[in-house]
Amino acid sequence: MVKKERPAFLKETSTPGRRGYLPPVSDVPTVPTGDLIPQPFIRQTALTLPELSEMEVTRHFNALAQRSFGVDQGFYPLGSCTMKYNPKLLEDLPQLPGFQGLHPLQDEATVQGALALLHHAEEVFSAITGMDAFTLQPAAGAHGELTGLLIIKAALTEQGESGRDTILIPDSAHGTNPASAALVGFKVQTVPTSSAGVIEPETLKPYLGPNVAGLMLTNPNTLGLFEEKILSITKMIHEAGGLVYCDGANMNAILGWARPGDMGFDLIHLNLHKTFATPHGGGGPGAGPVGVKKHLAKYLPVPRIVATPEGWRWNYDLPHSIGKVKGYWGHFGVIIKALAYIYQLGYEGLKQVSSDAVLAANYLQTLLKEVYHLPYDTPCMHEFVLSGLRDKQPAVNTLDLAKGLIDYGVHPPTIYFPLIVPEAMMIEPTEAVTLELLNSFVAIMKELARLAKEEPEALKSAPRTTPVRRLNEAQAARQPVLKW
Amino acid sequence: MVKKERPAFLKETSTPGRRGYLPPVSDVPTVPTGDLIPQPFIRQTALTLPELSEMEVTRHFNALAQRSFGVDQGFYPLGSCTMKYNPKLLEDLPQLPGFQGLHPLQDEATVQGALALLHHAEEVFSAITGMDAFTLQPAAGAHGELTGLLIIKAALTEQGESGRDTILIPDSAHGTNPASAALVGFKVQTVPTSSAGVIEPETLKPYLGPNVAGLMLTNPNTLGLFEEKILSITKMIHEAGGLVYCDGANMNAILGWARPGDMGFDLIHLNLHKTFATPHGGGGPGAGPVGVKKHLAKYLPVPRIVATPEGWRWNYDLPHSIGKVKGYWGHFGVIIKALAYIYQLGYEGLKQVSSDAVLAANYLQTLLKEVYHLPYDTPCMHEFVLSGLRDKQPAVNTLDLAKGLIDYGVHPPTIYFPLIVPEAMMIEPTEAVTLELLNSFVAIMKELARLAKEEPEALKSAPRTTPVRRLNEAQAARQPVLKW
Amino acid sequence: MGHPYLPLTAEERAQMLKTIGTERIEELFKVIPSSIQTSAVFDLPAHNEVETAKIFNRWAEMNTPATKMVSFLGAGAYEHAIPAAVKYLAGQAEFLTAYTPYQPEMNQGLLQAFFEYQSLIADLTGMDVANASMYDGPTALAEAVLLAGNFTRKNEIVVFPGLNPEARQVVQTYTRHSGLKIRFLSPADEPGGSPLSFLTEQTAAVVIQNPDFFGRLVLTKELLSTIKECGALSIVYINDPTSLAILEPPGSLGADLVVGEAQAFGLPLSFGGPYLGFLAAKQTFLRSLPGRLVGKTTDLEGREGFVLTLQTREQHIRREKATSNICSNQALCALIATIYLSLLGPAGLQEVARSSVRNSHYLFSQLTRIPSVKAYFNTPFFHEFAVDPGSLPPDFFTKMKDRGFFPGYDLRRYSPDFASGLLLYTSELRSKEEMDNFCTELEGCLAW
Amino acid sequence: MGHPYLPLTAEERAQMLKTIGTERIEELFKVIPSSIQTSAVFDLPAHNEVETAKIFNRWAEMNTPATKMVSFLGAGAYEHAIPAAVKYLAGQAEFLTAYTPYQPEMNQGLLQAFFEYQSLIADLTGMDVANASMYDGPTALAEAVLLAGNFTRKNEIVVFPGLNPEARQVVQTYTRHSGLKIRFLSPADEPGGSPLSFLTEQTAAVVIQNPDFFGRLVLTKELLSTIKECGALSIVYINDPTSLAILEPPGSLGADLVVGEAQAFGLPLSFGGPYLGFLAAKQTFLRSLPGRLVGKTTDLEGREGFVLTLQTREQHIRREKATSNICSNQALCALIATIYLSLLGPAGLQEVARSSVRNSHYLFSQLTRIPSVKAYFNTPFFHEFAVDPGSLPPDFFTKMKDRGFFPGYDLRRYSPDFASGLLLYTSELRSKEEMDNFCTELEGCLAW
Ligand SMILES: Cc1ncc(COP(=O)(O)O)c(C=O)c1O
Ligand SMILES: Cc1ncc(COP(=O)(O)O)c(C=O)c1O
Repeated sequence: MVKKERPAFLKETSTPGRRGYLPPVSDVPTVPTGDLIPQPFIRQTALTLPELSEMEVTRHFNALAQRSFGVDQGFYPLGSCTMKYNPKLLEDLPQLPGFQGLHPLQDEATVQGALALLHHAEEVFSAITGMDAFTLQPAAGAHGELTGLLIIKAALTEQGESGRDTILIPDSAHGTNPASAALVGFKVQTVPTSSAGVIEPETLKPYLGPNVAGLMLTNPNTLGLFEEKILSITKMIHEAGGLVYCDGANMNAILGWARPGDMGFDLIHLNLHKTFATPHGGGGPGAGPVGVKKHLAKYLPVPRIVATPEGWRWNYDLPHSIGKVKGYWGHFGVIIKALAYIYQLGYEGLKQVSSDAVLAANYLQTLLKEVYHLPYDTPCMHEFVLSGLRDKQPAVNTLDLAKGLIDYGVHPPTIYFPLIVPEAMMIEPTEAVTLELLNSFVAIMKELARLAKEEPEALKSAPRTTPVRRLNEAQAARQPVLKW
Repeated sequence: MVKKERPAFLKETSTPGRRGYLPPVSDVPTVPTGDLIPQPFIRQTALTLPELSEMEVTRHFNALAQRSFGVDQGFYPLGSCTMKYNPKLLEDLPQLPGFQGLHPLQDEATVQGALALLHHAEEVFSAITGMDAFTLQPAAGAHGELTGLLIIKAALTEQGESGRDTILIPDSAHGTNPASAALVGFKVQTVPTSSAGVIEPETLKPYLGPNVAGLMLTNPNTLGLFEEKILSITKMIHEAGGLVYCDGANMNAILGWARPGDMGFDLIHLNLHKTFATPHGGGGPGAGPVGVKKHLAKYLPVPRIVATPEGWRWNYDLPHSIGKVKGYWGHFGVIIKALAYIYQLGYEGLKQVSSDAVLAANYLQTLLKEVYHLPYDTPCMHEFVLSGLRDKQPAVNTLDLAKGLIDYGVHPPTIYFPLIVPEAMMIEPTEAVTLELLNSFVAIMKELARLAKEEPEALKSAPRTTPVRRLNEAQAARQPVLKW
Repeated sequence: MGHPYLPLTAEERAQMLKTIGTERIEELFKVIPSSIQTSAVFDLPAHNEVETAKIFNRWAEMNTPATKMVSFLGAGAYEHAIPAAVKYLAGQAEFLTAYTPYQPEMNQGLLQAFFEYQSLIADLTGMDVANASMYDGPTALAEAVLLAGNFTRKNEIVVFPGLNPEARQVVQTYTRHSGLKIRFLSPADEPGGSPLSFLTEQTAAVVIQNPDFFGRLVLTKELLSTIKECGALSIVYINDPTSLAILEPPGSLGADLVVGEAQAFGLPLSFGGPYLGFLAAKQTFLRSLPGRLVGKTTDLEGREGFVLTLQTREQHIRREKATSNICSNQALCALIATIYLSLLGPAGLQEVARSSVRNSHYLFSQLTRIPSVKAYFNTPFFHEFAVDPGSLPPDFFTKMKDRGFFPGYDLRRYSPDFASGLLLYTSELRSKEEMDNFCTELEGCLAW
Repeated sequence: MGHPYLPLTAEERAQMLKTIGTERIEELFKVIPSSIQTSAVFDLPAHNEVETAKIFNRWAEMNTPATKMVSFLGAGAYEHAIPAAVKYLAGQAEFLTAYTPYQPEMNQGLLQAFFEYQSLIADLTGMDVANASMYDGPTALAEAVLLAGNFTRKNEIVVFPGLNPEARQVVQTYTRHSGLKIRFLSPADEPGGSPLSFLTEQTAAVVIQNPDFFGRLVLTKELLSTIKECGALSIVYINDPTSLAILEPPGSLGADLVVGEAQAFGLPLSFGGPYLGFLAAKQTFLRSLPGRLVGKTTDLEGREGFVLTLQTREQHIRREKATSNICSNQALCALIATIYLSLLGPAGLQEVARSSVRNSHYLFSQLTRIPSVKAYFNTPFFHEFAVDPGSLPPDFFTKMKDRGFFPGYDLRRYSPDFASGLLLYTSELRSKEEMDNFCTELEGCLAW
């Protein structure tokens, strides 16, 4: 009974005088606000918030929820995003009054449990990634990249190597990598992926020079392939005087199997909202802690948690630090969830997570390559990228196939990324699958292939089961309407 | 994207070896269970519970939720059920560890807060209803009736009036009234409603005799009409030697306006899940506290909360009590919610609740009687009963109209009750409405009337927007399939 | 000022009154005699959300919850681990704020959940059919007893020793005016011979709790056959159905009716309610059952769907001839139990039962090593047992509480026969360390 | 043994390996050099749900939350009453477990919520457009500063005194390699004349926090006009946007960019995160904005709908030429703010602001009655103010904590300029009684 028309805007159902909440009211002797705040500061412009009862607000956001789709609703093989199941216990823990009620600037003596937890999280992330020290400050993966690049910059500058102004980035990399590099003032040089889908040391060599600050590498990369020559690559960069950054967004493939710290990476960010099951929240908040090898630890953002005889303390006295990248200490609530997830699985469980994620991806790849074009035909890690139908159908493109999936209640994979694969469909099942689910996905994908051939119109006109049909994105960009 | 097919049964997706939860495991020295429990007791029959991961369980119950409809989803004018908005704060409170973690048999010294709360709830219910004492034990309205009737029986027996074996019940009463009376071993005599929709003293008179134990009366009654002659009626019953029980299911009409205790009623039950906004939970749990006048207090179920110098205590030493009607002390969690609701409104707010509920009902009645037949055409209280279309359409009955409503996203009213109104539609908007909502309901109802005349097939074939179409109830009863 | 729970504004009210053709709201209430209106005033201030939450928090903080203690208190209400997912799945607004699914097309989700609940209960108990819930264990038993009386048209009920006292009291209350004579056997009746000797021709049914209130295992195939041979129905009462994970289900042993309390299936202790009564039966009793039943059927296009069925048994159709008066039931609690069972699965539920059993037997062995502590019964038990600790110091419970323990149920509350008995329960939540500490503290306390 | 988060069973795994044509899972990992695999082991046991919850509960109980104290700590993170409904509405699985709505047809609900969020923020700040969120206030400000630099192609930023130190530090970090020179004025610069004297031709933008870190009201139309006349952009930073309920919005005063921290809109303190950065701007800056934007459009049947739009600004399309690198943002926090604002409405938000103001002014008047306590500034303030309590006893904060108070922010942490300053915040949650008691205790504490 999801209605087709969009729910009325809050503003449209607003009625003067209606109340949704009665906040506590000051009980000090009454003084008109105008006596406390001088007139020039007082609002003259009308305050146009909606006026609704609690019931109306509830129904509004319930109606919006019914028009949304999360992992709890069904299969969500959105490549590169690791849309795994978000365990419910994780929601309980940050809501404990002893966590949720902490002001970030409380005396350290009153937050010893929180500091112990955070410090422990740093240690656990270090163990998982093979790094030596972690900052929990970054708010998301891209923010971790920024932090990491600032560290690279700081380290090089201190070494008198500030002339190194170029970051090498494979053409398969996520857009955040070059964007982050640019934000830190680096030049970006793109390194082409080999026909095998990875970076070849031979290809890399010509790019190395005195201008090279470092390499950002996603491993496994966004094609879902492990950089087999990783040891040579990191060695080459180091020998060339650069540092190697690991975009750890794809850690879900290698937990317990391989640690970036053991591959020669100098630093890494984790996406807690991907690898460690914290919910994506419709686009965030995530968290992007950054781990570094010992030699870079002194550049980590201030403050750092240190043990003292009086207990855990914030240490700001770090002259080499890049400074703060975010207010306070990071996404505390998200970090709690990630740590609770890790605690429940342990080393063995985490390794099984990656085993299953890789197994599921290979299973799908094996069955789907029968009908879809697999440009890099080799066992994959936790995801793989198809390049449209094997048997190309001129009328139908990847967008149509994606929209077709929607009508079967499946969230489409990431499409048109990585950019180097034409008509890309990037499929990441994660470990949170059953065989039945995978088989039903394969059946749907094959049915779409059949439709593409026999009834292309059915796909061109998909989706049909959603409250809206295909939306005019061009119009949205041409005449932007960004508020009611 | 709600699929048409029913979600697979838990059992159907079960896969051997899958786990949804790992309970704590005993860490005492291992002994095989067979050594602790003798063989004859040990399960031989296979244990056939479903085996699912947490994700699958989550998706299953999310899918079921998407195929359900509550007050939070839209208008739910189900007459006699008071489907008002359930404020969200109410959900928080029973989950406080200091409430949720209490074992019912803890020492009284360790539950002083709970006892204080419960005792206070008794006082508040007394104040609202004009009664002198309350028991919180009954689990629901019908259970309150049972309790009340047991009290009547006990009181009459003690007075040597055990020959009084008949309870008078109006023909408009809810089915629980006669059923409860029968459960206590009373005979039921049905009193007809007058053409004005109420009980006339004159009509009642012939029923009064030495066999009469009492009268159960719903006020306002299930036609939504206040028993105007209530003072005469209760007086007559008393004079005839009987007691008068108030079915308080319709208290939402008269909060702060009238108290059954002031009308001559001897006892009453409240439906906390109706009047006091505790959620209906898909059919329960509710709560049906029973209030009595002083002269009946000694018959209330054991135990009663009493103040002692050492604090609140359970008193079991009540020789006149009818005994226990339920394990422990009633639906503690529900009582907390009801009390929190009452606390937020206070006397003035509760009175406004009833004012608005009555106003909304009269507004709808005024507009709907233009097209629907209103058998009792007089201002109503919180609800009113229509008797099908004014302009009767042979092809279309009340069931069709109800199913038609579903396609407009509105929960149908109660239909075919009360039994004395042919083609009854019992409409109770409650106070939780906006004018816009009421107007849109009127517009839909009028549209249905139009359809009934011009396109009856559209109604006969409703609903069409639901995951299933009209269901074969006869088949369900003829060949009952009650398990998978 | 507007109130969050009262959406109508003053202007809307005025407009509505106008449409109705009335000036003032009072006119709509004028049917209520003015003497009644005048006295309807009471004193109750309004509180905002923050104030309300504060007041209730204060009440909550005045209590010492068993869940924060090392508690051995069971005696009918059983703390077990509750998966975190339960709250989120059962708390969804579509479930929480719906009522009984009278309009099946709109509420297939709820109906399917109840159908699955019925199926799970029937499977677990080994019975043909289960209803969609009763108020709680005690009322479920009371209704089963009434059913047995009505069905057999006999007028005696024999209740074996060891019935939960809450259930006993409720059965007493419910049957007082039913014409049924209830013979409650006490543990004292036992040594005199088999409780079966109390059966007569007029015995409609025999009620047996298993494990019984003292944790004892008493239900066997032989017992049920003998009852059947005597011409009586058997009603088995189960107070913690996690036991069914490792005990042979009453259905397989031949029980006619199986009822009980399913609070243990994911419901918090919550000071005794809301809990969940269940009722399962052989097919024979189908049309005599109290309460809701959900059935599977098809829609007019042949699609599978669910409806409330066999409603002609119920009060809203049959009124005084109904099988029961129950209307609102424990729907959400049944949903919670369904979610709990889906998450636990067979392995999980078996682990819960086994851990509880292992813990209780460990505790029993450790406690009975204390010289003054004696076992009350020499019978196999499940996760609860009774001991006689000799004599208890007057402030025993307070002392133990101050040390962090709720040392079980004081059997003197059950009956004066027990001069100093303790009934101790262990769930899967207890650890060896907790139990060892408890024994040490208890021994210390007893040596007063 | 299976794990609740790992649905695949051993049999399914075997079957899948077979389909893939592999014997052992290790083969799928053989591309990973074996030296790497060998060293990948680390030590971490698994815990079940109950154990995990216990461990985290223990950590939680080691803290003393501000929300359980009478706290006057603000300084950038502001406790306000949070309506109970927020958690239930924002916590719905469809919102919580979705990602960025790349597939708009499937996620119209989320997109509409973000569209409503953008609208509410734009309306409140008086700006033309707002984006769908930033990580937090400090990063939002840093991005606004970078935007101003890029947009104007000038290389100086002047930051008025009284910027939140967290924001100051983040701006410093973000701009270090940007070529921008940031001139942070300190309160000490003020007496020397107007901060405007620091503007030059090369000034890209002026950053003004209002109310500033010390609670002071500093933003006027005149100030913003002067800045405009100097050819610089104005960036207004707001740390508690409940203030906008009663303060003239920066947009109406002429601001170019309005950014800030919206934690106060329904987000718990949560030890500093996740919070919610907001960014609103004049239309001119539309195509230079960082972050997601949701736009309204129509579907192929003409129905209204929502999409992510103007994505050519973003990193996934423009890579190193993007306006920012932000990808995952604070979607759920923006949803919470939207729900908060819908529930509060204009009257509610005004009450929050007014009560906070009244409380802070009352506290100020009571505190400054204490002889040793002096006001630091003689400026109008909002809900926070700085006082010099004379000198503080060494264990002042501990002593006050033991009495149940968090006595505000120790300004010595802000700058050594403050030998003994306290910054005190009052929300609508403080009562007269609490404040009176606080003043008494404080006076007692100071008289050491
Ligand atoms: C490979 C890769 N790197 C980086 C990111 C950026 O992470 P975030 O969205 O948390 O900023 C993503 C996110 O999709 C990604 O897939
Ligand atoms: C008038 C009336 N009386 C009694 C009841 C029975 O209440 P409950 O369902 O709580 O047992 C109802 C419930 O619908 C009712 O409407």
